[in-house]
Amino acid sequence: MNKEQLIEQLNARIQNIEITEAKQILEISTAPNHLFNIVNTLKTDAAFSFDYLFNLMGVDVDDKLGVYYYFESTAHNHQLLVKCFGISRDKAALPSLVSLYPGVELLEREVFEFYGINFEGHPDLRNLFLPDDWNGFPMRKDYYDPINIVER
Amino acid sequence: MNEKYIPRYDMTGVIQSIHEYFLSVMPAGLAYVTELVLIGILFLLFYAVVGLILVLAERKVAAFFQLRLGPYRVGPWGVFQTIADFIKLLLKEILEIKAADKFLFNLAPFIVIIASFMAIAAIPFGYSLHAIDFDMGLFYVLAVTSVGVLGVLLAGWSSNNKYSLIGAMRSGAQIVSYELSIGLSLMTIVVMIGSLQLSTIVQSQADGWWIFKGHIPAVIAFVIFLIASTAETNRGPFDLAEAESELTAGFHTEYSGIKFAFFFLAEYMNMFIAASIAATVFLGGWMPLHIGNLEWFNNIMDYIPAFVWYIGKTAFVIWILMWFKWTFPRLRIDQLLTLEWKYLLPINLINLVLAAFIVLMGWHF
Amino acid sequence: MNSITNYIKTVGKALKSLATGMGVTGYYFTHRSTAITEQYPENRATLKLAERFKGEIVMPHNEKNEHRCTGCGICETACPNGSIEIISNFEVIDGKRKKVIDKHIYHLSMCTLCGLCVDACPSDALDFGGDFEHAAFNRISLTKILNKEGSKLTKDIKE
Amino acid sequence: MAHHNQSPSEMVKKLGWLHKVLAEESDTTEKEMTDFVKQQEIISGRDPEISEEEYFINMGPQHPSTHGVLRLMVSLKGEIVQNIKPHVGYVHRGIEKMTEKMTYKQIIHLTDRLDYLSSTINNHAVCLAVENGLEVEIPERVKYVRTIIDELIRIASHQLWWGVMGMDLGALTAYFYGFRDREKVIDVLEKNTGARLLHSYYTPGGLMRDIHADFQKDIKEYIKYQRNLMNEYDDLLSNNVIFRERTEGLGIMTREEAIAYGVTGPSGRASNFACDVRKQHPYAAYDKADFKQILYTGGDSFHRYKARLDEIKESMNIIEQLVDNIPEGSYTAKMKAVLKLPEGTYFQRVEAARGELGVYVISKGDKVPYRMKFRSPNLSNLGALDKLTRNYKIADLVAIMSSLDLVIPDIDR
Repeated sequence: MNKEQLIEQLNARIQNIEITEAKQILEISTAPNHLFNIVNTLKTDAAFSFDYLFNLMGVDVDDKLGVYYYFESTAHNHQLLVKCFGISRDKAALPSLVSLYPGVELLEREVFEFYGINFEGHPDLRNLFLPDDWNGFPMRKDYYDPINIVER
Repeated sequence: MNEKYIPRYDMTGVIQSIHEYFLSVMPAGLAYVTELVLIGILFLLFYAVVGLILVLAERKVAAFFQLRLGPYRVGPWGVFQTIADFIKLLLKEILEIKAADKFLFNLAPFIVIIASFMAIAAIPFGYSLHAIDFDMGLFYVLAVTSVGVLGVLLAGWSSNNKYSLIGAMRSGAQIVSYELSIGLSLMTIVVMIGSLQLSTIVQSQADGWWIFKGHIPAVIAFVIFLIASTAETNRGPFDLAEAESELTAGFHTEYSGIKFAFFFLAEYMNMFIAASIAATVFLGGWMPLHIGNLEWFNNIMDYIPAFVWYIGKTAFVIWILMWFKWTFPRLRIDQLLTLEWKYLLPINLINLVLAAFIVLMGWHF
Repeated sequence: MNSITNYIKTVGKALKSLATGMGVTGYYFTHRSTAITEQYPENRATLKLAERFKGEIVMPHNEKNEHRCTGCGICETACPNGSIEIISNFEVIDGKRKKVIDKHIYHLSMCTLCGLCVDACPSDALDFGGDFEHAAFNRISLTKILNKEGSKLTKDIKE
Repeated sequence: MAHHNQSPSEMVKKLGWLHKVLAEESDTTEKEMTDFVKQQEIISGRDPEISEEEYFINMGPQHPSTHGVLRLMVSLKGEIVQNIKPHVGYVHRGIEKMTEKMTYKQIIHLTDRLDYLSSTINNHAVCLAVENGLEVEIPERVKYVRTIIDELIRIASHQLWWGVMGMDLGALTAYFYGFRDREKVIDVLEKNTGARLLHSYYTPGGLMRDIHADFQKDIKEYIKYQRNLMNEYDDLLSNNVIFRERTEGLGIMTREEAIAYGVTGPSGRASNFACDVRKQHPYAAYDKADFKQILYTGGDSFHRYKARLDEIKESMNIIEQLVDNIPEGSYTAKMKAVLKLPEGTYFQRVEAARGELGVYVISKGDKVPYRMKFRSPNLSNLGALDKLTRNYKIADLVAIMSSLDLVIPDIDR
């Protein structure tokens, strides 16, 4: 399936998304409340069958916290980037995808501790790398730590 | 059986004259006590020397299998390495575990080492060169060596460490099952000899070692004995009790200093005892190698003292045990038990029947 | 009957595989020339280092005690870890005011030997040295001054 | 689990046992003793709610088989593993945060320290991501050399793994044989790049310096040497009955599970998950070489082992095809002194020795990335460990973990 067909299929089968075409990969963005259903469709619908989530990455772009999900279909060999930004910066929350992709358990924990994005429905959401009593979310752009970060 | 074979270097006269000397200078009771103490000290020395040599040998042999040189810095070819190690272990702090059962924790290394120490008593190093010649010597050695596992179990339990406990439990299960194989494989030869006395067992091999004249059952029994004694001494590939990559150090995780050295030494002494039994029962003990009627060859062989023959054979078996350890991966506990109960034990039983049949038909020499 | 032959076959196969393994180790046991141990501090004389070996950063000086560093500071900015500091003076040479390095300070303790300074240097003043024995008793001795005492900038560098 | 909300420092304050231990040795009363044991249980993650038969042990952070500072909280019943909770982060260096302050050239040397056993492959990923963004055409020569060096590193990495796998299963001798052969690859690389482990040999646009004059000759000699030794590996481990028993049919992962957990690399391919990036999304000169993707359907520890061993052979095939055809030309493309990626998101996936490594860059047009993310193959593989080892024995846990070949600095980043 090539990019044009994928866009066609996405338009036909999924609502509430915004499709942008980037240089390397097709990108769609959506709101947190639609995310779970959209990903569920992307995974289960035979037209897409995005069964392999090859990367999950927390971002802090334009003062918004969000997650980029990179999907690949092992059947059709096409890829898709789903961008999803939380509503507010203080209480950023996204649905957890652990029930669809069990492998994201650790990855979501990583995003949780570094960006403070709460994944609703995650079975064991706690810090992965950092100590339990760490204050703040280090990968956020407004994180400031004069002791541990040496500016040059 | 043939009449007694007396080797060229007969130690009986020397021992007899020492005994007479003691009787002449002191009362009989005191003389016996003095002799016992002397023998005890002699064995302690022997124990220490063999321990040190074996540790060095293990390191060198391991290195040779692993494309290395082994210890090379302390003394020429690193021969004093183990002495340096021993001094280090002596100087090390003996750690006290707060949550440990102190009495048992301290007792365990002694049980292990005493068990191995007791076993040496019955081992015939040469013609009439043994501390005590029980008429059930083989049985005694088997019984005493299996006391050692009690120390291992105590060590694991009293350390209050989960790794140690798992190691000890493994060791318990392992030794309980492998006792069977050791006993039965030795029984195969005992059936042919008709005696459990170690000196008789050696004497019965004057005209040929049991591994040669025992036909196939003896060879099978020898292989099974090697496997089972590796397991009995907790050595690789059966070193589950201390399985380094799983349990860090297993039952002796919490031991340090000289107490650890006791475990360490006992492991090597157990290996020495297992190898001596193998040498005594299968390889003719201190008997020189004789080939049929080849007079000149037999004469040359007779020139080598019995003690050297004995040590040489033991060393050979120890080397094979080391070869096992430095080649094979470790088994898992259930595979270990499968090996014993599904393979070694049935083969052993059939082998024993076979041996009995051979004896019945009088096919053995 | 079939299960008995299978049983014997299993035992035979297992013994054979074990014997093969012992054959491999046995071969190396008897062939001592295959030993790969290197007796390190003793073999210093015969130790052969690769010519490109990245041991530390050095500043080559020629026989007239001249180096090639103009003190431009490109290496300082190229370094990701801040392990290079340049202290430079201005001197008047041939009536012109020129930048001359006073000290080219190199913190070996912070260096990751990525080679970006060597790569970035426009006048090839820096190079990799082969020394790899950097153990020291205090951290100060890991801070080195690369330009030698009284050294000068060589003439053949075009400004 | 309730105790996870408790911070360690809080716990220590509450019971104060640490102060007692550190203070002068007092006579231990029975109460203190039980407090101490209880405290131990809380720290080791024991839940008072669970049954008496179940207990926890901590494997790591210092444990011989975790190969680094990985800590596994293993819940056991007897010797049977109930579940595993991995604890990581002991060597977390914040590389992703550090990249936000570094230029693209400077980032390269950090990537060496991710999965240090496949360091040049990590370098490669960043270089390709940057080259993608800049849309520069890099010379063919660079592509060839990069491919060859990546494969050499892959062989070195797999050889280390082979030895370590033997060591984990108790065959210490295998460890030395693996290292003996790894040394030869490392020598070839050292002659060319100047480093033995952390190469930093690639730079965006090309290589740090041209290949050594003996490069091709050394490689051919090495491959000739190594080919003879593959049988030895089989004799010592692969065909050994104990090794087979310890690995065959254990830790089985189906293809669906491998995809769902994102288990890539040889571990994933042993489950018939065609995830070889070299084949699926060719980069560098991999489209010039004829090689096959190693796929097994077994999905157990033994097939993961087999897949890696076969990969060594396949890597040698790739190298052999390319080494004589390295085209002449420049060893680097014409690059600006300051690299500025145009605004946008870029990514590059490469096949590292342990699986798919991804580099994801969000650029705002600066000389430093706005956000850089490394998709660590080991983190995803670690995620599957709990699933794979349930209801196996603790010895199998070691074997399965070894067959996944985890490198902890890559997980922690």
